[in-house]
Amino acid sequence: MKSNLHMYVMAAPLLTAFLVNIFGRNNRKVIAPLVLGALGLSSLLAITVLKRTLMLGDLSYTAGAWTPPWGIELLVDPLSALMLLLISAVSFIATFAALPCVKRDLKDRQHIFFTLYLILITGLMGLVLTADAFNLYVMLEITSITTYGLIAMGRGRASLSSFNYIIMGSVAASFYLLGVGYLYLLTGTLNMADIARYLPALQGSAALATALAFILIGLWIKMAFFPLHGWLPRAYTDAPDGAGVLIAPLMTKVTIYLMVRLMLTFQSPTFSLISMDVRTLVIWAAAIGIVCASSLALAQRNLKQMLTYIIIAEVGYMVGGAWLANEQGMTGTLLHIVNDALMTLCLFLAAIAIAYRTGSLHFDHLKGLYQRMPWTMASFTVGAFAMIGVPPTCGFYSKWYLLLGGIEAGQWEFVVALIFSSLVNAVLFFRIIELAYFGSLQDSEHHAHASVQQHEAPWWILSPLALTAVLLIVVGLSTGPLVNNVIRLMVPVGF
Amino acid sequence: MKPLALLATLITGALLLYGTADFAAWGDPQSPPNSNISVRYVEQAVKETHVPNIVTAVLGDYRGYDTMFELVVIYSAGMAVMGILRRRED
Amino acid sequence: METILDHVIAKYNYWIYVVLMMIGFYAMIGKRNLVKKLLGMNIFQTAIILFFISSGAKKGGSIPILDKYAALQGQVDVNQVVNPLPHVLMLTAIVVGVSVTGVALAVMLRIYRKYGTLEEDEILHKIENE
Amino acid sequence: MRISVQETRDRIPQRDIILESTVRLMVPFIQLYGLYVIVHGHYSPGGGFQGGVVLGASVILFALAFGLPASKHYLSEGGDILLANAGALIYTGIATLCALLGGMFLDYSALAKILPIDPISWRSHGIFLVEVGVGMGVMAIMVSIYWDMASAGRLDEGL
Repeated sequence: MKSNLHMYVMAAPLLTAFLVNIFGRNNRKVIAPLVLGALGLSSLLAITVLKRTLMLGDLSYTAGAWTPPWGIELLVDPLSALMLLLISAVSFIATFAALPCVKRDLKDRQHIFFTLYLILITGLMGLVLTADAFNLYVMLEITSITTYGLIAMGRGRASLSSFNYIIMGSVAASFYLLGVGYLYLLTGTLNMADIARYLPALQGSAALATALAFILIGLWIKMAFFPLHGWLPRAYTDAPDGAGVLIAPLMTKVTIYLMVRLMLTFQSPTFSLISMDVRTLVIWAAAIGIVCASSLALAQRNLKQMLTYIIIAEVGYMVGGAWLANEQGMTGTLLHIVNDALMTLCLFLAAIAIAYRTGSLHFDHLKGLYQRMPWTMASFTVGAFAMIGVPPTCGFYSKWYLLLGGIEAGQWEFVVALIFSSLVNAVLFFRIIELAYFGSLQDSEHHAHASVQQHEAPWWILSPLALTAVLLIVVGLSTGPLVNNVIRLMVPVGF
Repeated sequence: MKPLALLATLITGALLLYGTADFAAWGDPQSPPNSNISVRYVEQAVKETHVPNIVTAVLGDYRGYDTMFELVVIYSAGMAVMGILRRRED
Repeated sequence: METILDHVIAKYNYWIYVVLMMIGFYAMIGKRNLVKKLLGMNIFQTAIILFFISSGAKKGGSIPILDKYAALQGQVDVNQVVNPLPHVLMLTAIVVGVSVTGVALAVMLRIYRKYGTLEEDEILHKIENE
Repeated sequence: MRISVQETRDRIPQRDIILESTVRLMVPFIQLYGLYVIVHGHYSPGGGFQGGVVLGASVILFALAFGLPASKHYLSEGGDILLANAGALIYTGIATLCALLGGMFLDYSALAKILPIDPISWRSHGIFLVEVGVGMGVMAIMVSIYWDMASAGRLDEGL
């Protein structure tokens, strides 16, 4: 009898989304317990699913009891169980900060916001579990439409940046659908494992190259891989705070997971998806992307915008690491997906806490923050150290694997880009820490915001922020067991 | 910006046309899509679900998970439109 | 030269859909007016739907609704029935297309209410000197 | 140049008796046809989505002819949202129920534990129940999107 646990992890937020819409419409007080209860429950279930998968091994589950190529197959293996836990945990933590921000921003549309919020989380979980190429397209569309809605609910410029995101998102989804269509015309099946069986026979054909090219381009646009990243900075900056704290850490990381999942599924001894020259080309693109995104981050004067460019640089890390096609690189990428989600969550929570109190994230409003908001800035510093890659925090370990992978594969431009980006991150964050610490309180007195009574962020935002900062260090120190019994299983030996 | 967009379009179009080389001819009953998993749908669907309309059988049961999330897609589009436009503030 | 002509004649439908896709794709990324971008998106999605549906076509095939009792006895000739799978997939793609168009129209309505124009460069100009 | 709301308001023609009487005649038959399309999804082309859109179109036609406030009197805003949530909950509820009853997610034959008829006909009925849920959801969403678009979110005066 196959366990339905992972389906309950997904069903909890989905059903609650509809309940929040029904009951949250007239009394707001019911929204917080419903959302937190659902996400808490799905986080606990996700932990048991991960434990179960590590003990009993992979679980090939089909929705509707049909054998895979005919029914839709859902694959629960250590990597997808880990991602399931990551999504439910990050969204559970982010919800604490989202609740006060949404109460402040969207007074009478909170129930609509949280309906879209929960459906987005369900879509992400569905993306992580599915092993069917067309179902993956449907899940991509769910996460996209809910993200368009959440971003467009923001004020001012949000609608224009949301429109640009809609156009780029539709191009990405259509390219992915085209790629799946080409694969369907060549193989006749939609199940990813089943498609992989037909690929060796089609080794040199033009249509196969086109199909994989379009699938990859579609995913690259969706994850904002450097040349195709135009939509991300405006979209994540203008999103309402409550939405930004969930979208920023998860959306790009899950799309990278999808690319890795496709690469691992289509990879077989006879059919190597990554031919030599394509691999070097992609790693060069990743290296250039990292360098450009980091230097663009230097030019930003707004904290949130700077973070979005750092996200684009991190995407370059993971894509480059995955395409190194050696064990170290892939381990580094998978570990970096988890670490980067936590790091981005910590930094975005800090940005929201600052915005909640000072109203603006522009650099000259950050002066003397250490006196006014000591705990927030302490957590921000931990997040900054993680992003730079300072040892006790998790950022160091994944970057270390990526560096080892780059050296082992002999891709020196990738190694140089990684080091350059770490240095630029150091400059970026120390500039802010120096501004916030040494910028004395006096010269920020005569600023317009001096009248606002400055004190620590509300505990609703501070507790998740502090928890995430501690989590960064805990995950960093537990890299050994995390890699050995979860990630190591996923990376094929003869990669 | 326009010539760049035109160039991108032509390259994408050329890549797509180059890819159509290996497809089966139009309407060929033995082409991979027509002779792979859909053979079972045509032959077994009515036996296994008692629904003469195979498209509804595949839609509702074999790939019911897709249709469930399809309904969630149209639902979240309706909620997104509601969230974007219904603003009491301005 | 001769093989390319055969190849085109045998699969002229895919060539037409690719041309249609590229018209939509160019409108999406080339045009400056927001409504034209949206129309381009719809053309692109419709062309993909046609692409999938024509992949399931069979010469002389009838609609995939069988007579229940004949099917229960098992006398079903697969080559007479059109492949139902692309139709199912495209029902989903149509619904997704409608949903994205709906959300894009709502966003455009807000942009028009706020900036009074739907030309992208005018909007950016208005945002600069806001 | 922002088009003032008042300008658009006075361009809407006043009530028209011919239009209203024909629409009052047509709407019930359109809804009957919509129900037919949903119910006959098994035997003829159609099903939840197509039927739901036809039902939604009937309410939109009513709103176009009699004005948005009248259509909100016919189908209230709260009722519409409830209908949308009910449709979605029916589908996801049945899917989760199948998992709770010991079968797989969305495996209708697991429902045989409630009403012991043979699993294959449970699949046929399961598909029908799900189509009804989809029809309700799609109808409500079509109407809600029309209301929002026509009145730019204020739901006071439609096209």
